[in-house]
Parts: sequence; structure tokens; C-alpha cells
Amino acid sequence: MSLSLQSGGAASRALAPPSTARAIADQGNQMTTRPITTGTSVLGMKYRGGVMLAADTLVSYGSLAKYKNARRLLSINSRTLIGAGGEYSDLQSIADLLRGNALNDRCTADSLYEEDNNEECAGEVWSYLRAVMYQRRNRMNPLWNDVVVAGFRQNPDGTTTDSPFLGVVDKIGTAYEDDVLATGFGAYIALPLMREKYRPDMEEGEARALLEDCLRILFYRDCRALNRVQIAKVTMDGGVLVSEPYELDTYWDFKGFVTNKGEMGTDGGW
Amino acid sequence: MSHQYTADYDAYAGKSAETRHLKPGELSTGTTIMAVQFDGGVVLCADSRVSTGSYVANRASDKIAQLHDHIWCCRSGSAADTQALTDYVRHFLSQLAVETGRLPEVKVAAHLMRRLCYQNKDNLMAGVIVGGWDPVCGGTVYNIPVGGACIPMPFALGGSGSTYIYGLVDAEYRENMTKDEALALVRKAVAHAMARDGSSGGIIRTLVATEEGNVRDYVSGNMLPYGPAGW
Amino acid sequence: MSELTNPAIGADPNAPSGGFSFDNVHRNALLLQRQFPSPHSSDPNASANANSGDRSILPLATKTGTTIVGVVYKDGIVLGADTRSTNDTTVADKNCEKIHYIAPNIYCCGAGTAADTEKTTELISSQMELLRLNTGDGQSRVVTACTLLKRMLFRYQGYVSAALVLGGCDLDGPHLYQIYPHGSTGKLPFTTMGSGSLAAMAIFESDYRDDMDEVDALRLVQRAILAGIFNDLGSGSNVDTCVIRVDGTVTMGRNEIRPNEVGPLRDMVRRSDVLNMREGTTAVLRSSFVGRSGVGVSMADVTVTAMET
Amino acid sequence: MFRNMYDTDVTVWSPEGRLLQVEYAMESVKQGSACVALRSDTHSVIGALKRSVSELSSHQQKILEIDDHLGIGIAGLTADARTLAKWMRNECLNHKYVYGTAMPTGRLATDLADRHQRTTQTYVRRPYGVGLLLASFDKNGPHVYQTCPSGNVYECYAAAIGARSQSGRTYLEKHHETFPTCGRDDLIMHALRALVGCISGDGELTSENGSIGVVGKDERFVLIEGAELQPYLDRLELEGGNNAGGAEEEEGEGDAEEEEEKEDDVMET
Amino acid sequence: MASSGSGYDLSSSTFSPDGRIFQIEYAAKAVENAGTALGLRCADGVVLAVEKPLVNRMLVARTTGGYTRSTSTRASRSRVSSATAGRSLTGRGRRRAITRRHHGTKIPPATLSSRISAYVHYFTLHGALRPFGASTLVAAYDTGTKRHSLHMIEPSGVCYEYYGAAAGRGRQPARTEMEKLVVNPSRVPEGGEMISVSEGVRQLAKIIHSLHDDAKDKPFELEMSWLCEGSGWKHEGVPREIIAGAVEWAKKEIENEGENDEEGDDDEDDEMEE
Repeated sequence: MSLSLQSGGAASRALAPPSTARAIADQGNQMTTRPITTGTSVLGMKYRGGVMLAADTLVSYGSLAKYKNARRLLSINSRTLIGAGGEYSDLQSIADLLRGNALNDRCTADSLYEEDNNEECAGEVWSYLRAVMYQRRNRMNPLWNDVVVAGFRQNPDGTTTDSPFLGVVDKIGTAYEDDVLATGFGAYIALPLMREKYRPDMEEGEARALLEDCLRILFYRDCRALNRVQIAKVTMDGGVLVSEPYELDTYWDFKGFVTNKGEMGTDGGW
Repeated sequence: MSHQYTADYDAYAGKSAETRHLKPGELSTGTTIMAVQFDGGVVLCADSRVSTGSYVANRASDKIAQLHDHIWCCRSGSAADTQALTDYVRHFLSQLAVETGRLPEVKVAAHLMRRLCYQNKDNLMAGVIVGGWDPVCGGTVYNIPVGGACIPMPFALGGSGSTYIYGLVDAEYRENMTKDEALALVRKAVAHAMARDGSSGGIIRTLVATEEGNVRDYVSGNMLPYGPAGW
Repeated sequence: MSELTNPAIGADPNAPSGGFSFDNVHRNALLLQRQFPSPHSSDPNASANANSGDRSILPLATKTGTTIVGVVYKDGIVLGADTRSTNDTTVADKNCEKIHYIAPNIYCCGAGTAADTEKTTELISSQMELLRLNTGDGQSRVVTACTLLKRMLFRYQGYVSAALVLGGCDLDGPHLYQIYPHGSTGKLPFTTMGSGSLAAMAIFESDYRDDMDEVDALRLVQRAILAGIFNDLGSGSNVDTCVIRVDGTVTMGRNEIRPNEVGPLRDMVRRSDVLNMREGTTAVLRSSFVGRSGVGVSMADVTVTAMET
Repeated sequence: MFRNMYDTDVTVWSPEGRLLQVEYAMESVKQGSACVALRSDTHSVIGALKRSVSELSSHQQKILEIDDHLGIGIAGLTADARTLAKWMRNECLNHKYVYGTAMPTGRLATDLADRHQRTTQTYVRRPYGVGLLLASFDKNGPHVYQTCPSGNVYECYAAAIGARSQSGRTYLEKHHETFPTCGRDDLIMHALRALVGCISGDGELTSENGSIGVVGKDERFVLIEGAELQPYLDRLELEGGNNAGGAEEEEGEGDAEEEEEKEDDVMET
Repeated sequence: MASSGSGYDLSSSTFSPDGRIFQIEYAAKAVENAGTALGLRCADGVVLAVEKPLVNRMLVARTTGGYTRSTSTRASRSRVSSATAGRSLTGRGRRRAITRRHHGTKIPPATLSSRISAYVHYFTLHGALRPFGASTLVAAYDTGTKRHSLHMIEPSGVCYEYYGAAAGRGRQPARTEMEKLVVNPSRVPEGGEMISVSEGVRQLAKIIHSLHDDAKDKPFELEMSWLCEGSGWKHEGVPREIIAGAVEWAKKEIENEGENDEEGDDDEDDEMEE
């Protein structure tokens, strides 16, 4: 039994994330150099009154579509959502870490009552993740994820505002914010479309339609994507809402698709 | 952010023989293909996804190609190689048919394909299933895997997705199936492969070759017999 | 290395035979051994390899990190391309042309190594013209161009780095093909190629419909190219389009959209008057005219000799 | 009572259930010069009396800035306070690096108190002999916290610690209900008036020995000392309140409570 | 203390000739001098109540100290005496609870309690350490067995499960009062039923108030929390208006019962309720 009266504090919280950290330092060679079980893109977009995230529910093992009901959008506290692609085990450990911190915040709050508590806002979660990811990368043992954080922005003094927050942290600790974000394959396929169609005053329905459109296209064009998806949103008055997984309809009946192309007469078709 | 989209999220487990040795950037029909003999003909079946890395370059391609009037093949591996192979076999088969004045046998088509694959095996990446009807043997299926072997079979599977469905097909296949039973089997099996193999997907194309002729059909991507189940 | 003989005929093994020829493979392997840069154009790692490539024995090729697209619409084909060509990380040409002529009714967009796409399309276009003259058929078939291109590219096993979008109309109607450097082809209602192909494809997948009219199709192509220009660093500058109709007419839209126009911006800059000097600012103190006597050669000096046979 | 038997080691309970070493550490706080802190709805203010050991020396630093939004006033062993201040600054910077926002005062105060407590649990280290007043403005508004060597921490509307602080406390208790609506300058004046009572004998609050720290909404923590303090002292002069005599009357009362206080501030709660 | 150890009572690593460890008893004494803390296991949940003395009038009442803490959403504890030692203990409990969460389940109440008690006990073994001067009440819900429970850990490290537990200054009379309540499921009188949490809140408020001598004792804040069906088996503060209602009811009851009692000072009462 170790005898330590050491208590928490920001430093210890940030610098000793998941339990594997020390084991790694000791052995020096157990590093994530390549992801094994992977999720693909996560999309995020602000709209009037909130932020919305979208992702499919597939976790691949190489090219095997291994888990088709894996949730990659998670609520961290009553005002913050994260979504992540990349190594799924690392995502789970990040979620444990963040939820542990949120629980710790609730337990150490000055007051027993909810309204007096000051849970971390999205910006703080994002900043915290940045510190963790960057530190792990410097230990040459990165958490293999690109994580999107959604919630509400805070004032310089830390109070929450009603303007939405959307930021991303990648596996080496690069962090930035934007009105629309996409990770993984989505950065190549979904982002151009989102950038073209985004307006700051989009209604929730429009935002959802656009994100579903992007997910559908990702399913068409990304070998590691699925048309079983989740949508999640954070709103000022409704808090966090993560949908159950559902299936998107797809379209395959363009004339040029239906035509048979392998016949003798139609060379160059295929 | 890493911008290496071909390699980044691609783990290495699960690559099939057909895709492991592709050149960088080469298109592959990382595929599920299948053929089943039935009384009086054959059924061929394929998905429609053509990919480079994890990008789908063509989501509605046709991997079932005609070699002669009643003889067809399913392609898997490098798209360029299999297209060229098919063109050559078509060419030689037509020459032969004109020369002999009779319908070529499926066996001949398969052996042409085999020779091309075998003698150029260092430079090709192709796994092909040849199937069709001829007046001598009726419905016949030949499997020509990477390397250029040639094995006659009552049913054949190929492509990266096939590994996921051997068990299913072994369990469901019976000898002397009718045309409709064979069709149902290939559709079900290929749909299951598409559901598990990231390199297979899109729509299901089928072909039935009999003495009477060829019937093409397709199942739209949103009408598959097995969809993205939640497990 | 086994040479394939025509197995059906079983001809004399010494006679020239059909089938594959991989003669260049040995040369290519040798070049690779001597650190010739990878020929595989669509490999995004290629530039990274090239960067560390002071070992490379040949200079880098100019590549068109590109967005090229094509769609089929009700009355024909619309092709589109951006106009940036790059040399490693620098922009080599800000306004190049990537839509190449194949035949009066067929055009082809090229991505990959600029020289390869240009020469390949030039070669095929001359073959097409010869074919037209030889057959007396006034109209080339798109499928012919496609077949010629794929045969050639396959022969070079990807070392001719040309990724193409081939479009045209013939008596069978509009045809659109994608052709990859290794020689595989596909026939599609809409297609995109090049480094910006993913961005452009998103636009197509989102808004392509069967049987669009020309205005919609053109607008869709423009949007797809703009998506490439704005989101892909290898693509940039202006939008070129080409409409090929079933009725045989063709409209080239050279620089149809110029989203990166900096001219007006430049004009806004007021340069110092010191740099704009009026005529006569420098005083002429003295002028004199020197005749050409004694200088140079006059016509009379040249000896004319008769041509010999 | 074998009081002397139980008072030499911090890990020994007395038969009455007291930790005398900790209580002695609390005494050292009372040796330090006085320090007061109070808050309105918009500001937090610390006031302190600076001592100098001789005519020839400078005055000690009593108020330390920890972060843009937070400062502390100290009473007790200055050196102990400095190590704590260094640690607190580090925590604040760390929090800013990790979370991108200012350290919540409550969390810092709790962590600080835990740090105090740790020294009382093992005999390896002695308790810190210093009491701190934290004045801050964070996302929940202005705060004043008081910590003790025992590890106790209180959030207060106003507080006073250090030598002769009782009269300052009496002043604050009398007026604290009016503090919430005070403006910045009025709050500073209250701090000064409370301080005046804590000056010994015929001493006087001057720009040399007075020290004020203020933090408020959209206002970073600043120290007001020397010439900057003079206008406030002038105002105090006008009120006629700038000497210890004014608070004499209340002090008697204070002494009586001082005795009782000893038991309050112990570990018990 | 019955007897002082005369030399054998200076270290928790020293036994007295009659086999006692005086340091532990002295530490327990610290608990006995502190504000009262009560815990009551009712039919549909557990209620904790703490008398928090307000050292002076300028304290921000609701935030002071935080005597009742959540260790996780399913467990909570309340403790008396040395606020600081208690805080260190709750920190420990929280870490345990969180560690256990990492194992994928919520830590069972008995396990949590016995781990805390092991930790507390450890501090009674070493000369270099001192026993904790705090008792800890653990109210918790077992998600596995769907059962709620109340444990108390004392400075010696002993830990029992209780239907009603009390620590601090008023523990004796409080215990007597609690024994009158129907909290033991095996001793429910004919036709009666076990006490509910809402009734528990009122009873605890009454006990705390009746033990408090407004004339002699310091003003205090009544802090109450519960973990019950109504709170979704999560530990949370009892809503302030319910506490206010309970206090009002309690005062009326006390007034009715004791004619000889002097009236409480209204001013101070108001403050308490805040």
C-alpha cells in the first residue's frame, strides 16, 4: 500500500493522465505507432443557437468493419460534447479522463448545489486536451485521435457565454477553432462542402440536413465509413443531446450507375 | 493534421492477397466476387466498389465482364491489370471462335486467362473467376487466384471480402441448386461480405448465363439483403 | 521474364507475338535503384520522398496537383479544370490549360505530370485524326480515344503519370470516362480526378442529378472546381470549362471564373510618382546622328551561288 | 495537565483532543502585522500594514500578486508565505496553460488548505506558520478566502488576521452589510479604516506602511502603495480617522474575544 | 478521558500497560468536541445532516468548508471534526471511487468504506503519523444490489454499517432521539412503516436544532444532503426550500414539546437557514 497524502491540483491532473503513462515510461518501448481499431471522420458545425457534431458508428480493424454500433460522440458534462476518430481505445481512455475530471469537479465544488458548480466549459476541455495530447506526443506516445470539442465559449474570466464553441485537437496537440470542422477523411471530402454551404445563421434543421448530406457522401466515398450514424448537439438551454444511432438512406440509381458496363460492346466502361 | 489520407487510418491487418502488393496510388477492386454453378448455367455476382487506399474512386463500377457470348468473368485485384487481361482474353477468344466456327468452351476461356496470369505473374495482380455456359459442359466455374492457378469449382469466391463469407457459403451451399436459389445465395453472401469488408461496397451486380442467354440484374445499395446492422 | 505467345494459335515462338510486353520493367527497376523519384503520381507521400531526394539523379517533374472534373448532362458533357501547375511546393504556372483537345467532339482533362498529360493527349489526338482520315469517318468515337489511352498507359505501367477525365459526344450520345495512370478506366455519369478530386466529388455527390440542363451542369462543374481551388493546395487560380454538346458544338470557357484575381487589388496600390517619369524629365543636352558608312555588311557583299543539284 | 508533554510534536494529540503544535502555529499568525480583506459585488480588496525592522530598513512586502485575478495578504512567517505564494503562482500558471482560463479561487484555496493540512499529519514537516487572505475576482465574481496553518479554509465577506486584528475585525463586522454595494474607492476606504484600528499605540497609517491590493470585474489585480496610496490617506485624514486612537474603545472589547478566539480557530470546526 | 497515559500516551505506536492506545482515544476526543453530524438510513434513501458552526458572522455560509462531499455520484460522506483531515479523507475516498469507476463499475459502499477505514487505520500504526481527528459518514447506493446504506468510520479505523449514525458533540442525545425513529427494517412495529427520506430530513433538522443552545453555542448552518430514489440515487444537497420547511417544522415541534424552553433568537435562525 502506498502511503501518499499527495492531493490533486491542476498540475498533477494534467501531467498524469491515463494509467498507462508510467508503465510506458518504465518500459520505454510500448508506444502506439499505428492505430489498430479505428473510427473515421467526425464532423462539427455551429448553427444558430448551438453546435452540432456528426459521426458514423463504425470502428474498423484494418479493412474489417468490426464494430458497427460504436459510439464516437460523447458528452463530457452538461455543456460539452466530444467526438473523435482514430484509435478507439485511446478515445475511450480520453473519455474516462475527461469524465473523471468532470466528476472530480462536481465532487470538489464549493457547494452541494448544482447551480453553484462551475464545471469545465468546452474551451477548457479543449485546452486541457491540447495539453494532454501535446504532452503525450512529446513522450513519443501519442493518443491516436483527432478530437472535436463542442460547447459554448467562455469569457476571459471563465464565465460561459451564449456563443457556441467548436474546436479540434489532433494527435500531436495542434489545436484550432472554426465554424465548421471535419477530421480524418472528412477533412478532404466533407469540409469543402461544409465550407461552401455554411452560413452562421443556419437553423438547426438546415445544419442537420447538411451534416447528414456530408455523412452520406462520406459513406459513398470512404471505405472506412458507414451509413449508420449519430448526430449530437449542444444548445444553450437544452444542454447536450446525443441521438441514438440511425441509418441514412442512400441513392444508387443514377442512369450511369445502373447501366451494365461489362458487356462486349461497351469497351472502356467497367 | 496529417495529410496522408491513403495511409493514415489504414491499419495493416486484414489486407487481402489481391491488395497487398498494389503499387502506391494504383486502383484496386478490393472486392467481393462470387460465382455459383447451377443446373443449366452459372450465376456471377460482384460488388461495385473501386478504391485507392481508403478512397472510393468509383462506387458503381461493373466487375462482371463478358468474355464471349455465354462466358463471363469477375475481376478482383488491380483494376488496370484485370481490365487488360479481360481485353486480351476477349480478343483471343473471338479469334478462336471465328477460326473454329463454334462456341468456345468455358474451359478454354479459363485456360487463356490462366496462362496470361501465370506467365506474367511477376507483373500482375489479378484474381479472376471465369464462369459461363457452353454446349459441352453446361454451366461451369473456374477460379483463377493470384499467381495463375486454375481450379474448376461448383462455386467460387474471390476478392478481399470473400474471407468473411466462406463460412456462410459453406453452410448455405447445396449441390443442384436452382437458378433462383443460386441467385439468392450469391446476393446474400456478397451483401454479408460488403457489410464487413471496408474494401467492398456499393451495389450488387449479378449475371445469369444459360443457354438461352444472359440476364443482368442489380441490387441498389439501399436495398441490400443485409444492411448496416447495429452489431 | 516470360514473354507471352498467343496461346490460342500456338505460333512459332520466334515470330513477333501479341500479348503483354514488360520490356521497360527492367529499365524502371534500374532507375528506381538509382533513386529515380517514384512515378506514382497519386501517392501523397511522393512529394515527401522527393523532398529528401537530393539523392535523386533527375530533376523533379512539374506536376499538376489538380482538380479536374466532368459530368454528363441532358445534351452532352461538361468538363472543368483549375489552372494551377506546381513544381514541388511552388506554383510553376498560375494559368495553365488542363483541358486538352483530342478530337473536335472529344476533349480530355489531365492531371499528373504536366509533360505526360500534354504529350499523351497530343499523341492520342494525332492518332485519332489519322484514324479519321484513314477510315473516312468524319466523327471520332469517344470509346476509341479511351481505348487508345488506356492501352498506352497500361503499357507504361504507371510510369507515364497521367490521370485523365475524358469526355465527348458521338453518335451514341455523351460519354464520360475516368482513366487512371496505370491504365484502368471507368465510365461514369460524373467523375473527378487529381489531388482536389475529393473536394470536387463532395460537390457532385451532393448535387448531381440525372438529365440536368446545361446551365445547371455548368454551374455544378464550376462549383466543383472552386471547391478544389479553395480546399486543395495543389489546385488554384482560375476555372476553365468545356461544354461538348450532342449536336457537335463545343464551347470552351477559358478562365470562366477568376476567383483569385489580384489585378484590381494591384491597381489600388498607388505607386510613388517618383517611379512614373514624364517624357523629357531628363534633359537632352546634345544629339548627333552617325551614318552607317563603313559599319556592317551591305547586300552587295554577299556572294550569291547557284543551287546545285 | 502535562501540557508540555503534548506540545512538542505535531503528530501528538493532547488528552483534550487538541493538536498543540498546530495551535502554536496559529499563534505565529497573530505575531504578524495585520491584514484585512473584504469584498463588494464588484471588487475584492486586501489591506495590510507593513512593518520595517528599523528606521534604516525598507518595509516588508505584505501583499503579493499571484495572478491577474488574484492576490494574497499574509500574516505570520513571511518566508513560509513566500514558498506558498510561489506554489500558488505555479498552480495558477499551470491552470492557465492547461485550461486556458484563470484558476478558480475556490479550487486554489482548497488545494492550499490541503497543503497546510498535509504538514499536520506527519511529523516530517512543521506546519506553515502563516495565515493567508486571498482576494480575487473569477468567473463566479469576487471572493475573499481565509486560510489557517491548521488547514482550515473559510470563504468570507470580510476578514482580518494578524496582530491586533480584532479591532479591524470588529470594524468589518459592524459594517460588512454595507459592503456589497460599495464602489472600488469606498471599499478601499473601508479597508484603510479597518487597518487603522490595528495600528499599535500612537502609530499612524502612512504611505510607507500602508498597502492595498485591489481586483475587480475587468480589472486586474493591482497594488496601491506609496504615492498612489496618498490620496486615500488624505481622505482618511479629512475624516479625522488616521490614528490608532480612534479604535481604542473597540479594542478592549476585542481583547476579551481574543481569548475565546483561540479555541475557535483551532482545528475544531 | 478516564485516565491519562502518563508517558504511554505520546505516540500511536505505543501501547499503555493496560493495552490501550491513548493517541487514538485523544483523536476521538477531537471528534467529540466538534459540531454534530448525523446520518439516517430511511426506507427510500439516506439523509445526512451536519451542524456547521459559523466562526464569525462574516463567513459566506453556504460555501464554508463543505462538510458534506460527494465522492462520486453514488456515494457521499459527511464528517466531523478536523475539517482539514476530513478533506484529505474525502479526497482519498474520491480517488478510490474514481479508480473503481475505471474498473467499469461503481465501487460498492462496503468496499469503499472498508478501504477508507484501512487507510484511517494505517495512521494509527506509525509513530511518524497521527490518527485522523475525523469521523466519516458514508452514504452510498450500491448499483449492483440496488441497496442503499450508511457507514461510519471512526478515527481508530473501525467501520460499521448503521441505520442511524451520529458523531460530534451531540452524538449521545442524538442517538437516543434517532433510536425512537423507525429505521431498522427488522423492528418495524405492527402496522407501521419505515421512515421516508422526507420525514428523515425533518427529524434530523429537529434533532440538530433541539441539541443546539442558541444562547450558549455559536450560530451554525444546517447542511443537509441526501441520496435517494427522488434524487435518482445521486448524492445532492437537499433543496434549500425543503430544508427551510423542515427547520420551520422542527422549531414548531420543539416549541410545542418544551414549554420550559426559552425561545430561540430569530435573527440567528434566519441566518442559519441561508
